[in-house]
Amino acid sequence: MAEPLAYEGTGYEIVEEEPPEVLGRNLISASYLLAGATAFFFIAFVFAYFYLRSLNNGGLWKPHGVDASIGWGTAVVACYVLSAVLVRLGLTDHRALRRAQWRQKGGAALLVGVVGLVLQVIAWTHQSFGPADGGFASVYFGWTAFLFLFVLGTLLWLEMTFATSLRYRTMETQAPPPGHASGDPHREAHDIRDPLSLVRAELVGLSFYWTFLAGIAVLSWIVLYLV
Amino acid sequence: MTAVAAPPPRPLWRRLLGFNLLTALVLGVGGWYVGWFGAHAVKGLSIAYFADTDYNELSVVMAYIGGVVGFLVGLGFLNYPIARMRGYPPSLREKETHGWTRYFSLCTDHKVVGIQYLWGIGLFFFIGGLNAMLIRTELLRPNHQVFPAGTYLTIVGMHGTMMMGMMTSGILGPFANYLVPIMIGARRMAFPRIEALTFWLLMAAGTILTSTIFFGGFPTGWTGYAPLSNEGNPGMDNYLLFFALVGISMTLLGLNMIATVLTMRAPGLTWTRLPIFVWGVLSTAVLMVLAAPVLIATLGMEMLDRTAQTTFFVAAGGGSSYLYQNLFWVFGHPEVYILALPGFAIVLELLPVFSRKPLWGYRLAVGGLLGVSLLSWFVWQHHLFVSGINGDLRPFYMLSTELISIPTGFTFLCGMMTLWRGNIRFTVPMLFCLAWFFNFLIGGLSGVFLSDVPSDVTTHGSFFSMAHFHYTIMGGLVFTFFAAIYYWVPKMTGWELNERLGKVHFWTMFIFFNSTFFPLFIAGFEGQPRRVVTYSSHLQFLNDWVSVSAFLLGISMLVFLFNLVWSLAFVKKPAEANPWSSRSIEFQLPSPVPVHNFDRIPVFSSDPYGYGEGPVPTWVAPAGAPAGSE
Amino acid sequence: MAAEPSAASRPPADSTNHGFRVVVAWIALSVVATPLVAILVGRLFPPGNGSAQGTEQVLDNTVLLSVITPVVCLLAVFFVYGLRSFHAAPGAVVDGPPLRNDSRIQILWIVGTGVIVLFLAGFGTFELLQNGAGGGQGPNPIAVPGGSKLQVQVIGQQWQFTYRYPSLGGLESNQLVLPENTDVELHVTSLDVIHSFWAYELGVKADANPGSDNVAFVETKGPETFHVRCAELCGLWHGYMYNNGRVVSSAQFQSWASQQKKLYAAIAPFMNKSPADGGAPYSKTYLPLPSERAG
Amino acid sequence: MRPGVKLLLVAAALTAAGVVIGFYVSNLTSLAGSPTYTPPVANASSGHPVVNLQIQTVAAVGPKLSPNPDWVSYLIKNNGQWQRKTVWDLPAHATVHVTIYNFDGASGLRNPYLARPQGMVGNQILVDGKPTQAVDPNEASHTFAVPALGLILAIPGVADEAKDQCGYAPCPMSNAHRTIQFTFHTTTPGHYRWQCFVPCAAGWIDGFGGPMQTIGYMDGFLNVKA
Repeated sequence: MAEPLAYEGTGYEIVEEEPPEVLGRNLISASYLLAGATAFFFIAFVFAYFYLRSLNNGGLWKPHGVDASIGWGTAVVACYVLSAVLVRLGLTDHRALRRAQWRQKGGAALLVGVVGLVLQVIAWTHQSFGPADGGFASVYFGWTAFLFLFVLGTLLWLEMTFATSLRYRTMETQAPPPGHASGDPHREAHDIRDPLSLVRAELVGLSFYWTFLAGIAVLSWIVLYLV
Repeated sequence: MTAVAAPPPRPLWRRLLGFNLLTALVLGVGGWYVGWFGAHAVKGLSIAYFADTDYNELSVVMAYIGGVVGFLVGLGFLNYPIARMRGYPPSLREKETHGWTRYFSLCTDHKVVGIQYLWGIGLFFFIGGLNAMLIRTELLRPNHQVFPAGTYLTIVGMHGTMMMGMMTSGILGPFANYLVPIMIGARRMAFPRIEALTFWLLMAAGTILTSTIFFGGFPTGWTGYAPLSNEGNPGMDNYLLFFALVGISMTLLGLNMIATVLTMRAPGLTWTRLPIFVWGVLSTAVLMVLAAPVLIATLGMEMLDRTAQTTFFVAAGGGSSYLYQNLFWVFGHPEVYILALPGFAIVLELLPVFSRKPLWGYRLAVGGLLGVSLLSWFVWQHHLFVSGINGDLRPFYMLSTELISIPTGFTFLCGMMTLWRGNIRFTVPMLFCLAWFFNFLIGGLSGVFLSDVPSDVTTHGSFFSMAHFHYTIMGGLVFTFFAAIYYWVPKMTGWELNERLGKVHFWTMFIFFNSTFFPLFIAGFEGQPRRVVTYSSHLQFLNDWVSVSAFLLGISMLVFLFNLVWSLAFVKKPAEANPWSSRSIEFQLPSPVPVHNFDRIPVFSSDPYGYGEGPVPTWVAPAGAPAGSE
Repeated sequence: MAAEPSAASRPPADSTNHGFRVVVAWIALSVVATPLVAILVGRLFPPGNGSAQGTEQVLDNTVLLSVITPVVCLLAVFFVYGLRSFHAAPGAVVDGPPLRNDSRIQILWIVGTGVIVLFLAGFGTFELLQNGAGGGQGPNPIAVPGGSKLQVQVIGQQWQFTYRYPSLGGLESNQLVLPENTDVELHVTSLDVIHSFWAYELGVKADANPGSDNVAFVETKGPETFHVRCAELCGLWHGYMYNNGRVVSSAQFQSWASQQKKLYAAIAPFMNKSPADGGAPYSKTYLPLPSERAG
Repeated sequence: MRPGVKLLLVAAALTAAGVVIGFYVSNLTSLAGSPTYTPPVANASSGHPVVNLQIQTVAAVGPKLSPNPDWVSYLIKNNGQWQRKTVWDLPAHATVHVTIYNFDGASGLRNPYLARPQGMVGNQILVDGKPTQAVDPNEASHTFAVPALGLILAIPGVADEAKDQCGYAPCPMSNAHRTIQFTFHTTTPGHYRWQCFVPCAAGWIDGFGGPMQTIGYMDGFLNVKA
């Protein structure tokens, strides 16, 4: 019989340094799955929009005076889209090993995204109607509020990727010492070999997801403001 | 291979002071009050949108959100994101790898999480069961109030919500987390921290739901139909937050499972060699990832209706009660298959072992699992046959609902043909699997009456449908849950469970389960609606029979509990590595499975069902084969 | 570790034709059981013969039962036979024959279940389109019995049903009284939360949703008393939301109507839509403004 | 760990579980929250028991009587004290004389036909001493209804412009109020729910949350005993 797969008492001390491709693939597939989950989340709002609109219960879908300001809406969605485009361009730079340009674009994307969030908050307080003013008002506030949370989460992810690039900007090609890289001073070995190389994979996943979310923002712009 | 120095051991008191359950509870309570008073402050600013009732819904919601955040901070879930935000690159490991304290803290070992899930879900399963006992106590007499009418509805709602919410992760939580990485030859899940997060979110959710009794309970049952839920006491917010957290937990659990199976399979583990259990997990996880977000969105709308006075579900304000029903069942029907599919998978996984034959019709079985998973998206309006929505679509939903019985039939065929001419061993796990056939047959065939519109007119909303879904969910899921416990717990803990007590548990559970739920079909046919606190006195005999059976069913659960405590705490008979002579890879490892699963990553050369096809293959790894590459 | 089963320990090939035995036993059992079940049990099925729709549902239930009986027989025969014949000797761990597939059986099974499913769906649709089977069909019903119909609006609220008779000048009552041998068109709606109007003996069930009209049809038969219950959880008194309705002769119906009119004559000046003010006060969707209801 | 210690631990865990379950169940049963009121019973010359009930309906129950001071509620007079008890023990086949003092304003009926008093002796009620067979539906403040006994009556509300409106209950008789009197008969023993049909829970959607769905405020039982 061949050597057993594991011995009794095999400890945690014997670890393989995991190749970074594993977590890289995890992250990219997770971004696809997350996009699927996000799609189904917002399908609920799209459904609510069209269902309540077609039903127009009591004539209260969109009573007189309820009209979302297209100016604010466009500004917010434009910020989201611009931020997603910047991340995509930054990924191209990162692939072409133009790390400095990526950092500029990543920082700009973060900034533009945050501006979008701030504009959204201002837009809420400047609408001529409140959440209680009928079906459209409900969908408008619900959809934009949850989109806000999703964008906020995505921007936090962007910040993490960007911060890693920034922190190790002088030593990008070589791995930092384990204690340094993990923030745990006791660590003597990497559990992921060359963890810095994961920035690329993260950026691929992030860029996909952020583009997808910006697409949802564009959809919200079409149904909430244009139609 | 690299040697990593173990972190320096710390004294117990120091460990208690760190990030763990104790800290989490303290910070959770603190966060609750921060949310409560914070929201009161907002209300003090008199934003006109918030409800003007004695209950400030916003403060209840914010208090619980604050509590959850504090709880997660206390467990240490924010440490990693904050480190990442400070620019440290990704890393995998948390510090604690040994000792009992890791079971009470954030631990990224998938085996620890699996065991945490088993005990955590078990706890809430028993709370849900206790509520069932209270329901049956109330229904002992047709028109007598043990519990006041409103409290009775809360008990019914807590029973249903606890079971439907917690048990969705009943098999994926404990068993898939523990076994999937081993079965696919990996050392970890794709996202170990998210894996731990799903568990602790579930525990926070369960606590929130249980505490609804301090906030007036909720009147809606597990479906939470608006606009009744708009009227509910603050206890309703507990329901909404519970299910939303369960939804988040489910989404992440499913996402993690799919990512793991997609990316971390060991060399040689092609799609046709994947254990059928992993296929079941995969088809369930797809439903989780896609269906649970719809639930979260729906509950989000309801939460906005209650706190911010939107009118999604209020007809008089431009909303619609149908909207809630539609959205809820778009989630809700996949949800019931989230409950059923892991049961199918466990039956198909265990039958080959105990009939000592290969799994018959592997591809058909996989097709059945995926087919159910796919079709479950197209049937939801059969819950709304008499609701008056889309009356002309009823023939379609009748057809699609009945079509689901075809892929379900694949599971029956594959299971039965696996038994055919086998050498069947009637072990405890096998008995539970065989009971599945009996229960699910009755559950499925009673479903025919519910899927048929003319027949559904009488059975809809009656005890008939209640008996039906108890046959499919309790008979389908809980029986296989116990099969999995008796089959895998010796592997997970390293100690054997008492077989004689297991058989006592099985037979009492099987008999009293049927004696409890079969008469309810008749009660439904006789016209007893669901969730009533009072019923026609001519149904008293049936109801008393059911109640007594239910109490005995409860006692059979205590037999199980006794077995668990007796075997694992007192007898402690070490389990063999392979007590069932299984060919599955987890049984080729020592019991319990070592911390790092494999010394070397295995290379698969066949599926694990080659009974009668020669000796168990050896998993030979070429030197230097990395983990997770195909 | 338990003994590794080896090829040598496999028993000699079994020459008994188990499959033939099971199929014969199954056919024999089904042939006997199906008519017995259909005749003996089918009659007991709800909701009885209280209305044309009820009779149809009983027939429908009987057909479903007749279809599933052979399926139950198959599994019963299979498991009784299989578990008796194929169990291992105590303590023995011996591999069985490595049968992995048989496409003929698969095709047979798929065709079999497919035929059953298509038959059930077809039959159910046929029955549904006959006269609506008593179920709520929404505002635009697809299965409408012909002929003139008595309209009754059923208004659910927390926690009672109110019945409004447009043909009686908009009379409202909390008693449901229907004339015998009449086609009735029930318009079900709600004032607050979701209720479900369930007239058990009539075989009628229709959800009451606020702001919407759910139409169900029923053709009454002879005089009887029937039970009305709420079948959708609607809050505190859901369990107490029941009362009795009556099907009576036409003469009795007329006298009941005039008696009710006399009873409510006192409030006629207050009824916002009295017949004198023009036509039947009958709104198919009942949606009072929130402002009129707030306390 | 020694077996003795383990046994002790298991016993402790069992005790703890028992305590928690006991607390949980007793908490649920006491959410019943509504203690029963048993009125004194007199035997009339005809041999039928006779009961008198004095009831208040108030817009806000007040901090003294409830943790939810702003809830609308029914109160009952017990030994001269106004108490928030809505489960009443009544003898079977009894004559019950009811006096309701309503201190709440009008909010209107959803179903105008409920304005027709039914099910009491003579199918009429006395409103401020005046026999009444119909209450203006718009003037109705609450209803008192026992559906299983066929008993329904609308309670007219205090006019908005009336002086000296009651704030928090219990309200003294000097506050503006309407007085409603009627007599009904109980039938066979059983539990008969009673409720208000006016959507009077201010602030809740459809006016039917909170006090309308909690026994002890606008809902209760008549426990008719042999």
